[in-house]
Amino acid sequence: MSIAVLTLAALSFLFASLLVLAHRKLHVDEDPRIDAAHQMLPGTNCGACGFPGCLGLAEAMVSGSALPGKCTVMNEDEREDVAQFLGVDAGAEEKVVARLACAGGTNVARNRARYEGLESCRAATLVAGGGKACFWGCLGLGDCEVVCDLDAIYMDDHNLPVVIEDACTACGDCVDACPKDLFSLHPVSHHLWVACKNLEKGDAVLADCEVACDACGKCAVDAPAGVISMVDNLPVIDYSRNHNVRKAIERCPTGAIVWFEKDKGPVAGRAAPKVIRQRSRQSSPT
Amino acid sequence: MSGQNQVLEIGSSPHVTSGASVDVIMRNVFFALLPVCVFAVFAFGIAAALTLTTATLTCVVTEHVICRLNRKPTTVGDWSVAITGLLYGLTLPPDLPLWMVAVGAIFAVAVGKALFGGLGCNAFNPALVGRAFLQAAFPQAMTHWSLPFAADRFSELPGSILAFPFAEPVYDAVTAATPLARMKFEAIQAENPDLLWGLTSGSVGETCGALILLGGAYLVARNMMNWRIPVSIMLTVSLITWVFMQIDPAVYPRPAFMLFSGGLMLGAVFMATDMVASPITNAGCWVYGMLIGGLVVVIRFWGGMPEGVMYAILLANAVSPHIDFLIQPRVFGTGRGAG
Amino acid sequence: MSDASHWSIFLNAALVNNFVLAYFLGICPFFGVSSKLETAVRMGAAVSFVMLVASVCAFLINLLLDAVNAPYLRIISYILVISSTVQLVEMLMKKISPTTFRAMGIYLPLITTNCAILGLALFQTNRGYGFTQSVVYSLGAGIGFALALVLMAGVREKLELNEVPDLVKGTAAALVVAGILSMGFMGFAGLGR
Amino acid sequence: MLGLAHNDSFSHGIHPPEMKDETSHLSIRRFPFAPLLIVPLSQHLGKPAVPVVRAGQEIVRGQVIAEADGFVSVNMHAPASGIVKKIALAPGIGGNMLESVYIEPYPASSQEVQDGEPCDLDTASADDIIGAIQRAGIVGLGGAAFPTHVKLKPPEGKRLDTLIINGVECEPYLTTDHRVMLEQTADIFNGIRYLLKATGAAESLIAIEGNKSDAARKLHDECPSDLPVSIRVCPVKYPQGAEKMVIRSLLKREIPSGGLPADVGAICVNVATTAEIGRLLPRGHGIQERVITIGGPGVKRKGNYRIPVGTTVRFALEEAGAAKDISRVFLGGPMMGPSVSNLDIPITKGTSGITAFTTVQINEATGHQKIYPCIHCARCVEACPLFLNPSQLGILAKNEEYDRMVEDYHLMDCFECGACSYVCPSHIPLVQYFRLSKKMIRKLGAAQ
Amino acid sequence: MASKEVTSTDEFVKGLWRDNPVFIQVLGMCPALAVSNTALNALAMGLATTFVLLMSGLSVSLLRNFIPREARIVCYICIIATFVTSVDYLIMALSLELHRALGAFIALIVVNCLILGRAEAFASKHKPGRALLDGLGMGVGFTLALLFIGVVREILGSGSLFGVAVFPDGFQTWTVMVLPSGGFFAMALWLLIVNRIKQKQAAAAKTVEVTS
Amino acid sequence: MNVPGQQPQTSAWSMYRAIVGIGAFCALVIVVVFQSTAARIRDNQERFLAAAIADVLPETRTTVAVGLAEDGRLVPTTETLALPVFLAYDEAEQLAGAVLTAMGMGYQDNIRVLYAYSFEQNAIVGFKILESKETPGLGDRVEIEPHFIANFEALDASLSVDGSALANPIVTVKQGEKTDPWQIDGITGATITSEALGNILNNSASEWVPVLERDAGTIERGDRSNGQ
Ligand SMILES: Cc1cc2nc3c(=O)[nH]c(=O)nc-3n(C[C@H](O)[C@H](O)[C@H](O)COP(=O)(O)O)c2cc1C
Ligand SMILES: Cc1cc2nc3c(=O)[nH]c(=O)nc-3n(C[C@H](O)[C@H](O)[C@H](O)COP(=O)(O)O)c2cc1C
Ligand SMILES: Cc1cc2nc3c(=O)[nH]c(=O)nc-3n(C[C@H](O)[C@H](O)[C@H](O)COP(=O)(O)O)c2cc1C
Ligand SMILES: Cc1cc2nc3c(=O)[nH]c(=O)nc-3n(C[C@H](O)[C@H](O)[C@H](O)CO)c2cc1C
Ligand code: SF4
Ligand code: SF4
Ligand code: SF4
Ligand code: SF4
Ligand code: FES
Repeated sequence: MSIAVLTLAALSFLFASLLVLAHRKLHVDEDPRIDAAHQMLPGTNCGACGFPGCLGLAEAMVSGSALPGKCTVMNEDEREDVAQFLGVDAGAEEKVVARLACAGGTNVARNRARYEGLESCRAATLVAGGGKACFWGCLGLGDCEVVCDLDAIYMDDHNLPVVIEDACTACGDCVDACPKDLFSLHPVSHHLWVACKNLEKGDAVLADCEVACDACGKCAVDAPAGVISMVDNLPVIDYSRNHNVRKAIERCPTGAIVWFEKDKGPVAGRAAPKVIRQRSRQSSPT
Repeated sequence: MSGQNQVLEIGSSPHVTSGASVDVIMRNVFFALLPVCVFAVFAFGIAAALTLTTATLTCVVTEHVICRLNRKPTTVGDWSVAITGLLYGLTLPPDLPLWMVAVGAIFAVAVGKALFGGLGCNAFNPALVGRAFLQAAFPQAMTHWSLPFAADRFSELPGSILAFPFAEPVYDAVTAATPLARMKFEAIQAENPDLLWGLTSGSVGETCGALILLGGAYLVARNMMNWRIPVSIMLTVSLITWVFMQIDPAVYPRPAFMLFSGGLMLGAVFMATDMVASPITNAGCWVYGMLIGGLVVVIRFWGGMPEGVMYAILLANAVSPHIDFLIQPRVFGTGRGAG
Repeated sequence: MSDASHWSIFLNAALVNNFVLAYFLGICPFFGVSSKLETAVRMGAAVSFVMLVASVCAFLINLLLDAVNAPYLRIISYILVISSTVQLVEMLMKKISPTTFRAMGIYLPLITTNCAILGLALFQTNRGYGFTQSVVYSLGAGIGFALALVLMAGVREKLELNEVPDLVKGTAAALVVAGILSMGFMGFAGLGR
Repeated sequence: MLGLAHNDSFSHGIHPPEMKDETSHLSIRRFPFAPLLIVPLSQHLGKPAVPVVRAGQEIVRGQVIAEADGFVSVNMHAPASGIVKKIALAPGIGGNMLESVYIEPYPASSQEVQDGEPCDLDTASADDIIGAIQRAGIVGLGGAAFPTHVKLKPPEGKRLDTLIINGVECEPYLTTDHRVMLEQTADIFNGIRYLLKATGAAESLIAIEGNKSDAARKLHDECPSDLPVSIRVCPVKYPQGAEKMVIRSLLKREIPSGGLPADVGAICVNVATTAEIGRLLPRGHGIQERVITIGGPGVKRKGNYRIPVGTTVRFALEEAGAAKDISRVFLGGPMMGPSVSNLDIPITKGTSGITAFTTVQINEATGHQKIYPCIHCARCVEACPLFLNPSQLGILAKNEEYDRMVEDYHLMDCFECGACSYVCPSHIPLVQYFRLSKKMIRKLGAAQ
Repeated sequence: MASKEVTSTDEFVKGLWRDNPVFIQVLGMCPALAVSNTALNALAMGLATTFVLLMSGLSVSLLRNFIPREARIVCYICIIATFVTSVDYLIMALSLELHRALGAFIALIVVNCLILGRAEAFASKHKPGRALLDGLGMGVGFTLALLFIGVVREILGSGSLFGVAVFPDGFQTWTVMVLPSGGFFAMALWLLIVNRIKQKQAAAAKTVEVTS
Repeated sequence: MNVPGQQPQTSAWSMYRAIVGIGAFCALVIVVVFQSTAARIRDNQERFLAAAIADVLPETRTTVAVGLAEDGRLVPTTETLALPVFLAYDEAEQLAGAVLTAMGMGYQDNIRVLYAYSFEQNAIVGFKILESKETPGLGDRVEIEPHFIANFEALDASLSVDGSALANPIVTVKQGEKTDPWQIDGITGATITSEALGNILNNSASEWVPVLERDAGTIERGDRSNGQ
């Protein structure tokens, strides 16, 4: 019995010596945060995170290429701790959301041709622009909706995307996704908004889309000087000035310039035509 | 004014296609299998007819139900599941209880196909997954063979085939040994003509090499099958067998015996060629065929079981992603001949 | 006392009684590391190597334990030896060849706590293999493990691109593939007798 | 074919129905002037031309209305005598709006072409010829519309030894090159002289597919004896006409992946381009019209027409008697031609044909279009002339694995010939996937 | 550090479902698959593992300030190995039959990732009481999971449950279920069910969020 | 836990203390457990063995473990051999037979069997599988299939005239084809396992039966040192 205890003691002594020696002689400097993060991980080395062991994940987290959520073993709190240690924190700034520069749903905008192929705006754009009469307008195939991981975008009854402002984190995925570049990120305080990108002017525009900007310039006139200027047949709002001028939307004959109201979404001015809600213009080209 | 009142249609080029379609291909494979099925019924009687019908119907129904459960349109119409069912049925012993046939069929489609995502996504040949499951689940029943051309085959059913669901089958007295089992355990080789014309016992559809080859030839002629795979398998098997036969003809059989015994013909022609689970390049197909051929010989000669085609194909299925990765077409303008 | 031939020991360990697919050893890393082919290959190599080292160590330690007649210390000594050796190898590798460490070393800690290694050591003792037999056995086991891992990774990479139903994605799909692979490996039964 | 060198071909490729019989025997006819011509300032790859006319200005046919802006850019000439209505946006083939010159031709005008400064073959230097080609507004008429003069200047350190004249015309339905070879034989040889001189190439090969043996015979018979030209007849196979395939077939040389014909010492020019060079340069004219095939089952008066650049598709179809219910219209052949969403787009220098189908006809041509998952049948792999793996590329595209498509599977080499989509029994829109993927890759690349 | 306001029941319950070692964390798979061919084996293995989990958790937690960081893995493994060896002998003393059935896997509890994982992740950072609770929860969760798998495999594979026949005579056993592949399939089956429940739960949570 | 980010340098002493201390302590625990369970385990094992022996040779009352001496003679032994062999004595303290352990490769893995040899009948008279991984439902039918078990009522293992080898090697034949008493009637569907058992028995019997027949009588009853 004592032999057994002695044997194991001797063995452990041997290995302890080796380990001590190894730590002294073979120590290699690395980012101490990796080690610290590694320590905070469960150390199960199960590999479920897709990295070869906890150390792998720790390195990836420190280098920023992975998040603690990858680890299936830790619980929420532990993940939270790791995240805190790694110091990924967002400051409190004004909420920014994605805004859509098109109002041409199927109820108001005409389709010139019927597109057949992959159900994707990006794919459709490559086929003669996608078939929408207005070259700049939303194709309504919902790439933005698909790409938004937070489900902050849904397609309305007229195949126009709607942003749920509370859910939007301004990640910018939809901005990248839209082949027509219709999305951009704006602080919620930007109430005044031009929901059109059509560069043409005059009545011809209205044949393609009832809510397009026909470049009449009334909004630019009604707003204080310099806030709105007409560039390439479109009003351009200078958000560096005081743009809180609801008046600018009132005389717009098409409702292309709108006022974003909390919980109501875009509101068109009085002069804008009441948009017919039910009829779809999709299959009735003029 | 022309074209004015018509909404134009736009689409990506090319605007014309060859007209080939998956369902047409699948339907043709199904038809190519029919002669084999007819022969099976001829050789094994109503038992074979019942086995094949049960297998095919269960597969089709399973697929339909799974599509329904997933709230997707049914994919039964593409005929692929019918092939799975028919081929699966053709690999079963003719007196297997029908309830086992159904269990294996459900497994084949549910686990072998639907679970991976349905048509085109299965990493393994679904029909063989079903058979392998049965082989592992009910090994006795799966190694029990009835005689072909029994006198009463059109009038009487073997008792086992109607075994109560989940009950052990009770076998009639007469049993047969497959040519391979006789080879392995008694060192008796069947005659070539018997093998070619299907006069031996074995699985429902594996016995008649000639009709299988006919079906394969039809598909090859219609460009619906890659002939390189069966040819590669057969060449490999023949070559290795021939070499060993030279070494010791008392122990190792003739190449022709190897080719036409067991499931090799059916496997090589119809199952290894399942394009979903086989490599995509021609070179890859040669390698894949050699792998299957090699494994078949190894298992048959030195393994514990008399037959190894099923295992060889399943294992090769697992290797085929690697073959695809390692053997890629040489892209135009790279490597030799470029620049 | 085992008189099994080297060839049959090897085949048995690699194919017939594959550590992962027949003995269920090292399943956790098998599922964890088999989603990417590249990782799988490296992990397979690392496991094979550690198995070899562990087998030799275990053989020697067993001699010692037999000498002091303390077979009940087998488990604890094996695991002590294996984990220390692996840790040493890891540190040595880090020092001597950081590139090799990058490629392989990071898998080493994962392997320390892998049942396959300890299983190998215990099995070789139970079967009474001699030194060369142990080495052959460890090689077979390592190669078998790597083979299973690589096959699995290939299939999983393919599945990754398919429309595998959400319900099945991930471990469930991997389990089914492992089950089918395991059925496939049943074909090797009886080899090398 | 006595006396004609028969050539073997590249591997893979497909055999779509040729559909050329209905127009190949019809000689080229002049097309009337439309009441309004729209000349986009950007009709080719490279920078758009800069307009030199104003709205309301009177112009004469052949007059330069926009000038090249830089080296990769060419002049634009007035397609008709008339008046400039406006310079404004007009729809283009991509559905996009392009800056264009709207011209109202004078109905009564004789439409004489204004002569420019001729380029004399004997006295001009290579650079003179290249300059003259740029001034004549010549771009590739084979489809890509790449400014020809740019191709003629090989990159530093490369030498051109062979000039290949591409008379293959492998696209179904199109017969313009065929007719040009039959009717402008002399122009072609004249053009070859210019091109040989401009490039310094020693010899010239004319590639023709076997289904145009009359053209091959005519070229062979009429070839001037002093010209180092030989005619090569290639087997009929799509896409024989693609540059890489022609060069592979004729010279057994493979243009390296990502490389240019110049990398293998060759240059490839379409026959119609060559004919235009031979026709225009001696007179100092510029391109203001081109030969196109108007065909397809949706058109009644199919034919080969010499049509003014700027004619709208709508006018062209009306004149050619299109069916009332045409539904799919594309510019060029069915394999590569882009379909149009708007009949009011103008024909440009790059347009080689207009093909129109009715709904019923297009459904017949495309078969049942139900899309199945890829079943790995390998037909696409067997079809792709560039030995790509469209099956895997398609799967990767679906998963948006763009990096792997480029790095492991050479996506960028794909020239979108459509062979893979054509044969795919699963009807997977492979080419569309690849176009999309390339675009996304460029976008990602640009973002970085 | 972590669980600030975690109640002790929570510490225990999390192992049963939310962090179930087998179905959610996918740990300790080897014994879960290898020794679950009958319900009895599964139960025995589960209990043995629970015992080791408890004891090692307790020891590690008690010794956590004594063990330097660099030597921790070696020390933990030693501690675990000790308890495993003890269990091994205890079972042998209890019943050789059982020991035969559990086979080499008793010894392999040492390297069951679950035990080392809990030692590292939990016991080494918490007080003994908590560590015990955690170990108990994980152990029970593990045992339950094993039992689930074992029940399916035994019923189909041997036609019995805890050795008692559940089918009338003449039942055709499904050999595959006691074979390795059957282990994978049975586990996959449960995982599918678990996934389904999780999906349902997630969907329910979402609708609650939206409506509230 | 320790504060992340800073690496406290551990002293060698504390490492030694922890590792050696824990190692020694663990060894102590194990030894204690081992000691305290040893008796019961031995007891268990003996009962197990006794039960197994009683199974294959029911007359047995006492046994003597035997082994081969250096000179090839059969001698009593106290060592635990990997494949132990016992001489079995009945109530009347008469040599009732020998019980042998044998091992060999089966369909899946090694099969370990215990079998009894009767000096009276010159035959193998009992048989029990100690350890096997054969497929349930196939290979494991060798334990339950009546016709297979019937083989071991008296499986001839008589020696050749000179006593150096078996007169007829033990072989497995196909089910229903047994003609001679030294043949084993195999099981269809488990041919491989049946054949493997034939081989195992043949190898073991060829090795041991000549020795047993020669020397078994020489073992003194007093040699029953380890009294079982
Ligand atoms: C053994 C066999 C041979 C057949 N041979 C042909 C054949 O040579 N040509 C053919 O068109 N159909 C043949 N068929 C029937 C076709 O499979 C069937 O007509 C086909 O599915 C129709 O589809 P398709 O016209 O699109 O090819 C054969 C069927 C079988 C069972
Ligand atoms: C798939 C494909 C097919 C083509 N087919 C033809 C063809 O039939 N005839 C032709 O002149 N050019 C064809 N081209 C264009 C040629 O590659 C090449 O650009 C052209 O011959 C160069 O002459 P150009 O610049 O004068 O047009 C094809 C290109 C591609 C990508
Ligand atoms: C899953 C499976 C398990 C098997 N297990 C055994 C086994 O334990 N013992 C055996 O002798 N054969 C086993 N076999 C082999 C076959 O049953 C083999 O065909 C049979 O032993 C020989 O056939 P026969 O006895 O009918 O001539 C197994 C086969 C399979 C597919
Ligand atoms: C030549 C050929 C062979 C086939 N072989 C099989 C087969 O062995 N098993 C099977 O389930 N399906 C087979 N199929 C059908 C189809 O590929 C199968 O249903 C898919 O594997 C399901 O995704 C085959 C199809 C063809 C064209
Ligand atoms: S906004 Fe852009 S991405 Fe979204 S549906 Fe419209 S076109 Fe598509
Ligand atoms: S994709 Fe991002 S930016 Fe766009 S709506 Fe969704 S959360 Fe907002
Ligand atoms: S489109 Fe691209 S991938 Fe397809 S066949 Fe042509 S070159 Fe190959
Ligand atoms: S042709 Fe279509 S179905 Fe066939 S491999 Fe290519 S992409 Fe897949
Ligand atoms: S228990 Fe995790 S690897 Fe074995």
